[in-house]
Amino acid sequence: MENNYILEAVDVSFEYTDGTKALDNINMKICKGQKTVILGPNGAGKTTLFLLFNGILKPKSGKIMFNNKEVKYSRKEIEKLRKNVGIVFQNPDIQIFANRVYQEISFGLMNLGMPEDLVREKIEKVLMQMDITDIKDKPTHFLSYGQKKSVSIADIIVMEPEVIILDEPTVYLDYEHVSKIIKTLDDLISQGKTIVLSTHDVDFAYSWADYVYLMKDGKVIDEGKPIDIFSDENKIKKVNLRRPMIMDVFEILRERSIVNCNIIPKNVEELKNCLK
Amino acid sequence: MENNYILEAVDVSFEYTDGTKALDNINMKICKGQKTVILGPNGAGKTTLFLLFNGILKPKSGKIMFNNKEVKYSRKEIEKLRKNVGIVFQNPDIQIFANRVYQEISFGLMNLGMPEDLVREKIEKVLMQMDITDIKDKPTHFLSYGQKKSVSIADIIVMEPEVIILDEPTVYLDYEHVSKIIKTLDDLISQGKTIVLSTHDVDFAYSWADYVYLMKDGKVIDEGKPIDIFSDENKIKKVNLRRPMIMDVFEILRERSIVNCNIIPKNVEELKNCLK
Amino acid sequence: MRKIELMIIFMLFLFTPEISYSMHIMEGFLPLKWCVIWDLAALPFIIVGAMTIGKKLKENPKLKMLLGFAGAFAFVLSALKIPSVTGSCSHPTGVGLGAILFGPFTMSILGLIILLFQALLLAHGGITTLGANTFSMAIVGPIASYAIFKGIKKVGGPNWLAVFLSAFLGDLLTYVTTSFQLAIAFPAERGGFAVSFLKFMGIFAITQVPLAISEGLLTVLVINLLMEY
Amino acid sequence: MEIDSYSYINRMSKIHPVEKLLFAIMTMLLCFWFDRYTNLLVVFMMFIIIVYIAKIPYKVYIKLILIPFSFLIISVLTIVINVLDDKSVAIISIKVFGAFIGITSDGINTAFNLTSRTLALVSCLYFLTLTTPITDIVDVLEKIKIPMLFLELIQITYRLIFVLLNAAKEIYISQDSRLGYSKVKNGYRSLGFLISSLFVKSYRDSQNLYLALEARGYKGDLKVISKKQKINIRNCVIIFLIELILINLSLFLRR
Repeated sequence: MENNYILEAVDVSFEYTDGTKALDNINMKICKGQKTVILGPNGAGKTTLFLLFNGILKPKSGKIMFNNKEVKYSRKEIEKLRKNVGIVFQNPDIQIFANRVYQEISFGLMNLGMPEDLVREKIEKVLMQMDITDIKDKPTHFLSYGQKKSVSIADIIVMEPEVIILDEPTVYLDYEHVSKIIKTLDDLISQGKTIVLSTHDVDFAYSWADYVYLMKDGKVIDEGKPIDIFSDENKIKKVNLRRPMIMDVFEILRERSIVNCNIIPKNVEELKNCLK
Repeated sequence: MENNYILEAVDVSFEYTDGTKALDNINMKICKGQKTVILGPNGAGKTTLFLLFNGILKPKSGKIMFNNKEVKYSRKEIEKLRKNVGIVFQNPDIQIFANRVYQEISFGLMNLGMPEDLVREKIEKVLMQMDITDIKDKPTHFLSYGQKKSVSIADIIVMEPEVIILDEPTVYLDYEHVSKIIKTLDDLISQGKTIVLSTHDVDFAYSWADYVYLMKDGKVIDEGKPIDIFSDENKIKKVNLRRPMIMDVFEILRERSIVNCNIIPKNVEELKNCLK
Repeated sequence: MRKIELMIIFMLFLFTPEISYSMHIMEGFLPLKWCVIWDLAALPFIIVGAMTIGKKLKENPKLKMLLGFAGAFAFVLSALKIPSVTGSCSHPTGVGLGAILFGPFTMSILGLIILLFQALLLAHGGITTLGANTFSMAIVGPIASYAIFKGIKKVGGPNWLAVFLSAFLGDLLTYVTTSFQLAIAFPAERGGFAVSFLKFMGIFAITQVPLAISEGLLTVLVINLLMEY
Repeated sequence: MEIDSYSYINRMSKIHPVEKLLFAIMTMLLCFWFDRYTNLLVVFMMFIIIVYIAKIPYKVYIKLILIPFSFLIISVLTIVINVLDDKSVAIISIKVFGAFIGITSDGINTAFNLTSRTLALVSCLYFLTLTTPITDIVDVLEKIKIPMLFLELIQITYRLIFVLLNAAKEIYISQDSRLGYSKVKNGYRSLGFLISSLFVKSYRDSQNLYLALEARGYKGDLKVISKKQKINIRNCVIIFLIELILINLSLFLRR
């Protein structure tokens, strides 16, 4: 039976060589073309899971499926997986290693052995897309944090992966950069790409995600549509999260019968339309 | 004339030896016992300002005042300033240098030449206060990021400074750690300490601060009570910030005349009390 | 039958894991007498190194942190794996790179600290052989590397060649010193020191020359990237 | 870095470092003098202490003890395999280009002595490193008046090794996820990037660390409070007894 899952973790467990159990029987299905958000405290195993999705780590038990096929960890398959599942890591300060922006973005394509002309073309395109053409010849260590973040995202999308995974993409950024990044992500979705991201920002997760996973201590605690997940206060308390503010507001308004919606609004705009 | 300012920057300019102008005629007055929040994009000069407040850097022009007296940069005065103005740096990995938590926290006190018994006593107290007694003998390289952050804060408050400056204290942390840190800060305020911190989180700044400074490109763009600052959309757009969500909500409720407050609420709780 | 045995022994040389660490003389291998002799031989260089650092520290107090980072950097470097020409993996020694970046006398102290940590944390080298290893890896290697680098620059040689030869020959001279140390402690039953020295040199020629080439190439790459800054 | 992790969590980590250092160093020095059988006994004794008292998993210990084996095998063989004048003295020999290459019974003897001594000393070193955290060793070095500069460098280096190791790991993973190590040629380029950026980051971080220390009143000495611990006399007596037994055994075996 064909389905719409592009990436799956089936009964995946993983532990590091020092014996720390990082993931404990994880099941996760990432729908093609959707926005999946993973929430959970530090140390919940999110980053480990991402490394498994990209083939950097191999599950101790269970399997990773890409496009409904089990990943077999041959050299060729791993290469294919890494080309198709890109990870933007959390801290661009550490992740960026080349001296020049251009050099940095070309890294993945050069590793694929692409001819230089094509590499140039693709880089120009991604620079436009991310609106960072002005910094392409700059030394990376002169960039602001926000610019570095943009470069680290360009690093990945230039390789045109099917799935783009982002580890805490909005942290430590000012509002302007956050909105720019969210716009980029929305563009990618409209191009048919799949996005998985982890965040601590419940307000953002609630308003943006199509589907949410809650993780803690290497386990999936819960999953579902954002409204269902965040409606249940017990569940989100378990992973040390709070409710999105908009839900809190909605609730007090509903108590007073000021709003007349059946569906909880996702953002202030939707809330406005709910008012009687 | 006596006033209530514990720390002031008067017409302070600063440039680094390589010629980068970091601060341009800054004026800032930090009220004793208050919670001052500095908002602004990366590279606005916040960190440079903090280093000036602590006497690590010396202004190129202008002066730093501590307790209404101009800092004279004699050896003794600098020592006094550093004892009384503590900085918690953003990245705990670059602040923690010792190999065990207990030793790490002792560093500042040992520099003050305090007798060992007293040092031990003070460390025990701060360990309790920060709720990290269980990790006191742990090697620092085994700590999680959140634990390192707690240790880096303990490093400073153990010295019992009058003013505690924190550079982006909540970044990269999950909700549980953030609430713990905010609780610690509130405790310090109730003990009469003064707190200055920088952050990107407008919702937090709005709900928590007594006074807000907006900085950009080494200048103070604006200052005032949070309500006044965040009410003016033009001002906060200038520093790439958005309005706090609670203000957005309040505005649409006010348009419909659902609320009857004169003062904009700081959080959902206050909003509730505003409803007619 | 015998030929097969010899083949097996030869194969062992080529395929033993972690082979690049094999130039660290392991704990307990040298007789006590030679441990002490090499400790004493290394001591004057360490003292000169400490005095050099002490003098620099007075001028620039920030140097202490920088040296800490430099030591940690060199340690981490030696824990990385280079894909070797022969297909197996090896670890860079950082002798050439360190000498070019920090100077030979600073490297004697840094080298000593790195060797201490390698012995304590990674079980490469040892405590009783610390003096001998310091002498070959933190004294002879860096001084040779530095002299070669400066020498080639002085006669107007291209930078890449100076860097390559400095790292390559620095590595090789380290192995030669180690061979010397082993040979003089264990002279051959027939032919004494000279034969033993040739035997050890032969072994190192097989195992270490490809690694020295790899490291030479890598060092050129790194120095080129650093010059862009 | 398994050794480092175990040094903090093993069952003997709380024992006073002076006792462990005393035991390790005394035994090490004696191993140079012991006969081969006593040395093998030391190997066995250390195995028992490390695995059954300190509770280091035996699989971990065996894996660790195999690390220096490549050096041991290569060097011992290099020493004992010689060109021989005639075949008669050899136990094993082969003819290569008209000369005999082989091992004599003296050679076997040397190999046995050398191997047993080396393994005994390595066991002692492992005992020390697996049971004693570096921080404790530094505390002891401080008490015996090793120059402060050297100790401070050891302490900062030790702390920063973990900071940089983490950074190196993160860069490596980020490169690997972009196929940076899929071919040997890619590998060289990636490693060049990794090392150069690690160097630049190290430099920058060292400047920032200095600022952070200065902000806490750093005046040139990295003073921290030392750990309070008492030496256990009973343990010291046991250590001396063990050494005495070993010495007597070796004397007996020599007769």
